Amino acid sequence: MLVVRAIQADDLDALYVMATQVGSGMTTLKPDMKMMGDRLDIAVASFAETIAPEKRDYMFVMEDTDTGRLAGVCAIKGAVGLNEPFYNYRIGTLVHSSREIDVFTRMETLYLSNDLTGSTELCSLFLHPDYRTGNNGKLLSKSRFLFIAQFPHLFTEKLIAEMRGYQEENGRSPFYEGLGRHFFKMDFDHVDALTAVGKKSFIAELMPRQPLYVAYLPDDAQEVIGKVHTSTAPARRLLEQEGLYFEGYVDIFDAGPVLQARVSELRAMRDSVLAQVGAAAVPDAACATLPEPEPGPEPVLVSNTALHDFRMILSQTAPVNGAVALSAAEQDALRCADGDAVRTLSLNSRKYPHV
Amino acid sequence: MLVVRAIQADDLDALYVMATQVGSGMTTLKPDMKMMGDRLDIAVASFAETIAPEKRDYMFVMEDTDTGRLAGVCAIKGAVGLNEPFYNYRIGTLVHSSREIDVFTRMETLYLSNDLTGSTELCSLFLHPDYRTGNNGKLLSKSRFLFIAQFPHLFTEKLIAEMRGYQEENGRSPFYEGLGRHFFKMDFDHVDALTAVGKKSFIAELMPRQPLYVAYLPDDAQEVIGKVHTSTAPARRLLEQEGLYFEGYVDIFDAGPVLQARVSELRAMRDSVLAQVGAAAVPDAACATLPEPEPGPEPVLVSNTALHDFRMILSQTAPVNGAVALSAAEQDALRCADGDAVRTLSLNSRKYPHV
Amino acid sequence: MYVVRPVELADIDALEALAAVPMPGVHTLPKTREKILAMIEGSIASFAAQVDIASEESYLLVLENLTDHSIAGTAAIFAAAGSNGTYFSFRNDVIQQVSRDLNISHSVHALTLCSELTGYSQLSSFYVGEREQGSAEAALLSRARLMFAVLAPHRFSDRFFVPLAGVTDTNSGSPFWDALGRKFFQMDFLDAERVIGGARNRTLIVELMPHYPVYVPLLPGDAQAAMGQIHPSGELAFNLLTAEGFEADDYIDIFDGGPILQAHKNSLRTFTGALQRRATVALDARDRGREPPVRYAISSGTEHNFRAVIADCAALEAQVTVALPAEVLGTLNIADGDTVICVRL
Amino acid sequence: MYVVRPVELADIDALEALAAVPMPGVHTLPKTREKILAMIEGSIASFAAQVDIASEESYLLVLENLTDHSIAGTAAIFAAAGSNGTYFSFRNDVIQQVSRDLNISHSVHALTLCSELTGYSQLSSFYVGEREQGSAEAALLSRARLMFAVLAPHRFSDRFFVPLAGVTDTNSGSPFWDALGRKFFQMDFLDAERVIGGARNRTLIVELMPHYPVYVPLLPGDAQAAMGQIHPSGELAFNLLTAEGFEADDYIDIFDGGPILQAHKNSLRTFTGALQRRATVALDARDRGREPPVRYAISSGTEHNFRAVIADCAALEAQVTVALPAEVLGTLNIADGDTVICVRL
Repeated sequence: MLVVRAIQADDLDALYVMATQVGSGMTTLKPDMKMMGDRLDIAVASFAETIAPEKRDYMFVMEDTDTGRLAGVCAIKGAVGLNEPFYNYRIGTLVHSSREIDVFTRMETLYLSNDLTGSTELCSLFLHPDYRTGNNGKLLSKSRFLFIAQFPHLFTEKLIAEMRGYQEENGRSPFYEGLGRHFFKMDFDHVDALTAVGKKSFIAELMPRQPLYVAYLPDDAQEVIGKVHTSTAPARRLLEQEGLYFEGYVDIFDAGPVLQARVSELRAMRDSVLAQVGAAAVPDAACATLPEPEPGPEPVLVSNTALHDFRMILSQTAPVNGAVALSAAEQDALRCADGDAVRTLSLNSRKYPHV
Repeated sequence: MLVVRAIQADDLDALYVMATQVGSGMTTLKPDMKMMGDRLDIAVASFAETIAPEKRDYMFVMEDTDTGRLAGVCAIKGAVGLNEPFYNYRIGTLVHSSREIDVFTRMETLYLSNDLTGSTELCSLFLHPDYRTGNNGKLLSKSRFLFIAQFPHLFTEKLIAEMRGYQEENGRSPFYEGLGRHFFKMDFDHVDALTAVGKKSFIAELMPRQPLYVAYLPDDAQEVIGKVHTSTAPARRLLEQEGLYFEGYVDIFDAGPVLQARVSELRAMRDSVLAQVGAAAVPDAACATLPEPEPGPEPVLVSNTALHDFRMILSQTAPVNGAVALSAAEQDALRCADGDAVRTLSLNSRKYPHV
Repeated sequence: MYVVRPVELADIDALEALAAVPMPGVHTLPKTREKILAMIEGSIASFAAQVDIASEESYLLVLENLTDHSIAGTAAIFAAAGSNGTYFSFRNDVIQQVSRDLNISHSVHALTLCSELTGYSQLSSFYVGEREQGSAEAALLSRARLMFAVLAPHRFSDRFFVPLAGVTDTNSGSPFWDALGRKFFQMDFLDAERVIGGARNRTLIVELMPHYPVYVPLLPGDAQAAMGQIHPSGELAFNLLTAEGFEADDYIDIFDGGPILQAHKNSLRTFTGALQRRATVALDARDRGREPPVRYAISSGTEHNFRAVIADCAALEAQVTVALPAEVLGTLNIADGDTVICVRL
Repeated sequence: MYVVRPVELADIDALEALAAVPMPGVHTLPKTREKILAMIEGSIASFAAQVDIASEESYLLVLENLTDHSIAGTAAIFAAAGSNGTYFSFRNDVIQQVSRDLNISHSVHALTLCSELTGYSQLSSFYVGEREQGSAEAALLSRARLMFAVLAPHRFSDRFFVPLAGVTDTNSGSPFWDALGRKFFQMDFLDAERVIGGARNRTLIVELMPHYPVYVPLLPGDAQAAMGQIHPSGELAFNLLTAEGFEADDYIDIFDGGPILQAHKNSLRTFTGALQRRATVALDARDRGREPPVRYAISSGTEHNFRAVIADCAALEAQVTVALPAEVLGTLNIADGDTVICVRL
């Protein structure tokens, strides 16, 4: 069985093994024992609540309980941009209009901003290629929403996720070539690497400060603003299903979109429910099901409610009238027992049933 | 009974009478026969769908059917800023940080923007003092959400409402005195009057173009950014209950907040349901009610589904299993009959029942 | 012999003929007889006016060939640019970019819409006929405007500028306009110039032109290349003005990117080198042959009788008088003993 | 008699004593012996260097009283400001605001962080003792820097600037800083100057100072009043420099709002009025009594032997030589027939 759980101090070696298998696309999980160890320390302290909420970095690993192997990792950063400025371009609108000669021009503009400073960030998602089947990707990505729904008080109201921006097949970023290169005078990969290791003061030093009209950029750069890398499109869809939206913030280098949500408006906040482990108390089959009965079994995310040892699985057992009949193996994976509270959320979102 | 309905061409005289009773606070409903007639023409054409969606201005009146008297008015503008630039300040964040000397300064900034260009606007709400009792205010304000839920395709995804900004009891606007006056060199009332009559080119000519740090403003100006006029606080709460949020846009003169929502995220979109006029088909009292039975009768907004003759009332009859048993008088007010579809929405929002 | 003198009503036919010669750019003579007449009348009124502070006056000088009394050129000076509003231009800023961490250092140019030239005195409408191109008379005509300013400084600003027409392509399009103004005006270069009437002080500029600096590296190559480039027809003026002490590079035109030359009067040779001397009648034109003669622009020294000519005479630095042939005094409309302004050409 | 000459190692004690005199602002002498020594060595190396293009050279001149060989003042000039980075200042822009609809017209000042003074030559560290305040020797000391630039133009930029200390309140606070820099640096004026070491070219300025123009009307009254105001101790320097041709108003210091005077060399009296003459020994100091004598600053004419003194002599405009007492030639370390640079004081 696959369990997504809070990372533990002794996961370091297994994490390192997995990081060596990550390609170059993931800048936040480099196979560097020192960096990983530091980050793991913060994660452990986060679940133990021994550091301030805005400094926390909740890391989750997906473990294959049959083999003990780590299959994936993901994280939630308590707040971004409080140590180093967190830059984005915000897309705005300026209208240039003259009634005298009847001209009305609506222009898109890019503003260099630190508006997202302090937001909670979804990040560092990685699933080992061996496990890229079925619902595993969804399970891993969405585990974070169940965690947030269980502990909303730990997070700021604003949630964000940065998406990798569009690149051509040869790795060329049309947005970077059309804008950043003129100011940084170096290759995109170099810039990318600098920011990955936290060297960001050059952004303040070199980035143009004044608002830019998008129309000044070459066409191919204009076209990719807010567009994700082909390989990132599925991840974007998953997040959008959970209630994240593109609200006009993009990466300053590759113009990849930042998805955003209010925590209180997340599907997980609206639709997840607490249930008691055990058989349903009122087995009234006629009307005890959810308003719209599903045709087949609907997979359900189920988590325990413990912060320091948060664990989550995917179950085929839906809650019925506030109770969920988990199997012994499932209870074991969640480290819970009959009568304990668990949080459940259907894996897939449904459209409003009432319209 | 009070009915909120699409305005009709022959409402002009009654509307004028009501406008003469409006105080100075409402700039969009001046007792000017020419201006009102022009606006009414557009409203009638809007409901008749004879002009393009972005030019429409759906006006609704609240009629006391007992006397035929108009008790209030409200409107939805299809899109703002397409004839004249629509200006706001957007509040942003800039971080100034130097690792070298360990300084981290987070500053709020004001950007002059036309970002909300093209948004659908809720506006022109006025309820005659004689009718300011009970749920009348809610009925009038919220009627627009039911209209939008019934005809979402007529609107852009972004919905906004401008709120009157904070003023001291003597009418002084601390924000205007701290900012605008330096550039406009005239009294707030004068500026307000100019914008009301559509003279807005002076904004482009005189307003400072560059982003401003909020910290430059006097304290009393800083404090009122995004704060509503005392008399507007109840209206703000009503809109927030329906899913509008303050997202950092304020008026350029008085810094009153603009509330915003995605149409698809409105409570009315999520929670309103279609029902058939008539008695409930399956009167199974044991489990046919909504999941959480209400202690008392919950007032329900009910509208017909006709665009050109949209009508809405407040009823005490909740829909049961897709049917709503409206009284003859209610059916009459809505101009519908048994078997017709109506849209219903509980007057008051409820918190998520599942958490 | 040529004289530079204020325009007169009788010059209208000659000016109309000159205006018919195709010239690029917008800082040239008006094209219709009606507008030319207005310009002449404005100039006559300006010369006649009692001026306390530079305002809407515009002075138009003509170069007259005294042999046949033909008009060989025109040159104007406006007392205060944008006097009905604001004179807009792009300031060419240089932003130094230095990153210590990355050991990078370079500079980026940015164009900022600015109104700094408002109130400067503006030189304009410089034109000389084919025959006088490159001649000393062309230099006299250009400089005579500044000599008048030396004579009547209260009529002008302490700073002067001259916009010169920018480059256009074969279809009279402007690569600079296409990269910038077109995006906001949504029309062709010539249409825009027509709509705005060649003015640079209109409200619609504030309404339509970009409010934030334009980073030059983001402009297409041909637009960058056009920045500060003069139309070939402006080369004579450009050379005369830079020799005079005007500087390019700081400002360019908001429409076509043509250069705007500007200077404080203290940097202009006419101001720093102007000598006020008493004119005397030269008894014998040959008796000063001991030193090689120097070519001077000489203008009459009162503001209500302004005329300028070229004369060769001995270096004047150490003299208190300037000896001129009687004919020159006649052309200048002055008498023996009157004051003149002299500047080495 | 006084002489202005390059600083020498032997001057260190005298300079240390001068540096102990409390002076406001940051453009003064360093305070520690170690730093003073570095400055002296830097100056000696700069004078000795073969320079093709202005770079990190800094030249320090001293005013020596030849009676007792005491040091009465110092004055420095840096070849290129911000040469290790960017020299930041606030440019004082004027924005013309015109609304045709409302018939409103006024101007708004805005301060823009800019790096335009980078690469200008910077005058600095001007100080004279109590006794020489307001004397011709003070003027000589200030001007000698520019005379050296006349002599060795390749060592300097074509443009020069001088930051002068701004006003502080009774607690050594700066009202301008409190309204602006403090909001970003979150510290007191003196702490900030200490942290940054008086420099204006550090990366942390880009990181911390505002990137958008500061509209002056939004600043509190005392901060507005402090803009461009000099600390009382800077009045002498200010008067000397404006008489020289420097202009205030365009730039102010980013920390205390003090004025930054600047000029193109063509606008400076030392450059426009410098005369190169051959020095001769005056046989009889009284034989030129026919004309009233003129007071000149006279410097030796080679860049590796720079010295300057004051001397009275007949007007030199029409002369090719300047007759000086043998004692003056000795002080300038030159011989009969050598070239000198002369500027009216």
